[in-house]
Amino acid sequence: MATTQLRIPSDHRFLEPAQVLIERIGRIAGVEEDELTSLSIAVMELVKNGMEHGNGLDPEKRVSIAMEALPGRVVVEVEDEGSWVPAEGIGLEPAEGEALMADRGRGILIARNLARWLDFSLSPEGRTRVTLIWPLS
Amino acid sequence: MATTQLRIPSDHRFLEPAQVLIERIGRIAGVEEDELTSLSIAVMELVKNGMEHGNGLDPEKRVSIAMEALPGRVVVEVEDEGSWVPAEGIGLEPAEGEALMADRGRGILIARNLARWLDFSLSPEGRTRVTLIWPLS
Amino acid sequence: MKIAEDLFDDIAVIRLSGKVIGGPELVEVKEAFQSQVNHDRRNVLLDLGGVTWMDSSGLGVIVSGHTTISRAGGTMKILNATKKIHELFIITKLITVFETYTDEKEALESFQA
Amino acid sequence: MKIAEDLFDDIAVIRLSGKVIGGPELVEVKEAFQSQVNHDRRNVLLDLGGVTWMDSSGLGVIVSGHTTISRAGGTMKILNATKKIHELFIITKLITVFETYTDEKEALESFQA
Ligand SMILES: Nc1ncnc2c1ncn2[C@@H]1O[C@H](COP(=O)(O)OP(=O)(O)O)[C@@H](O)[C@H]1O
Ligand SMILES: Nc1ncnc2c1ncn2[C@@H]1O[C@H](COP(=O)(O)OP(=O)(O)O)[C@@H](O)[C@H]1O
Repeated sequence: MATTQLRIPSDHRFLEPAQVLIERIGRIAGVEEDELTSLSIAVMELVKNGMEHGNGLDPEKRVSIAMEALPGRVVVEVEDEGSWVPAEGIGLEPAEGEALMADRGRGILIARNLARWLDFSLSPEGRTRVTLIWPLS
Repeated sequence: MATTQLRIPSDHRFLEPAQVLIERIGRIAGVEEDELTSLSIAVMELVKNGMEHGNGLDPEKRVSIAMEALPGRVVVEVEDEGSWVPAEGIGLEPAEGEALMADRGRGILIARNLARWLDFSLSPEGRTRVTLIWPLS
Repeated sequence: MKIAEDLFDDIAVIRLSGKVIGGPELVEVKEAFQSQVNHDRRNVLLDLGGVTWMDSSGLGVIVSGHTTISRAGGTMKILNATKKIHELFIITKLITVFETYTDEKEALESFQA
Repeated sequence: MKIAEDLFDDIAVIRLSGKVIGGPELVEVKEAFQSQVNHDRRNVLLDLGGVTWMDSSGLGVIVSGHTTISRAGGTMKILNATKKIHELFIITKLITVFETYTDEKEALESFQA
């Protein structure tokens, strides 16, 4: 089965349609019914980051979401138009103390904890690409 | 606002997710609430043709749906991996007599009648491209 | 999409609901029509009242059901096509082929006439 | 997303429902918290029972509401976080900051204690 791909402008109004699509494609790919919400939360954290941090909410810039079902797993790639290299170990540990009450900074932590595997790279064109792997049971 | 694009494998299971997305993107683009169903019917006729006739339901081949909101209209482009040149005047008139009771052959007629404008061309790569224009009131 | 069936004397009412969008589910609808013929039921009322979405594939399967039932000497009529679906029957001129009703009692009685 | 408000004596119950997904609607939630402070209401119970989807943006706005209300000398507690949302509170360790309840009566009474 070929990859399903969605590209949306960096505008918050497109988040909900994307979330709905991700769950439906996840279902077709074989993700369990009660895991679909977690899948879409994890992916949408990355999509929102792409829109906000990668593309600065410029509606002329797009975020791409590619989903592919492979044996035993679904691979999701989220790309934006920036070229970001994250700090080592980003989102591995929850904030502590003062930082616990920050307004933001929980997206990657959540995506990492919900998915089995998260990886940051640059696409061949040098763009920020976050790869998420969702295991199928 | 940049174009929204969805690419799906040629498999009937992806029709419903695409239909849902088209209505949501149509809503964002300014299509009236009571026209969203007609919009999605028109576009899905083209998507189904791309899957079935253009791509022969080969799940490795994809159909692409691009939607862009322009002043006063939404432009939708549906592309498949074939290179089809339709007969002049296709889908302009409903079938008559015997042909009225055929199992198929109503898709383009319906798309043409629901949308304001339908056009067939080949993309720069030589692929079947159907362009549909939906007026915004 | 869901298919339900009711039987009123010798009239079979087939009720479709949800989205009739294509693929394997259309085969199910086809089979529902064929099954009436297999059970020697000649009066079929197709209730589209619960159908929220349908396109030309749905029309195709309805036309083919109509043909199957007519060939067996029966009649298929349509109940409660929503405005959007009625529009599809008009665009395709299929409105000239099907008797359509918006009242179930009236539709059922029409088979007796 | 929808926001509804109930007042029980001096306890404001803010009920969120639907998808809390980001963008302008988060500003609305923020304003709902601010409005409690403006009206001098210090006891706020946030009912998440109807929330079908939420991510870190939703958490962020809840944390900022908690801070706003605490600074004004008040307390915010959480009611009926679904299993999925509860999981987010655990992952982020916010569970150590918020008192959470699954029974509205009990939650309301806890402000009296
Ligand atoms: N796609 C991206 N492009 C650029 N920077 C990013 C991207 N994703 C995340 N970041 C950076 O990593 C930080 C942490 O991201 P995250 O954990 O999702 O929290 P939040 O987005 O709420 O700040 C962001 O604040 C941002 O600086
Ligand atoms: N994307 C396409 N690629 C190749 N042929 C097409 C395509 N779209 C339509 N056609 C041809 O045009 C005919 C009419 O299409 P349509 O009116 O949608 O009816 P149907 O698909 O039910 O046959 C099809 O049967 C097919 O031969």
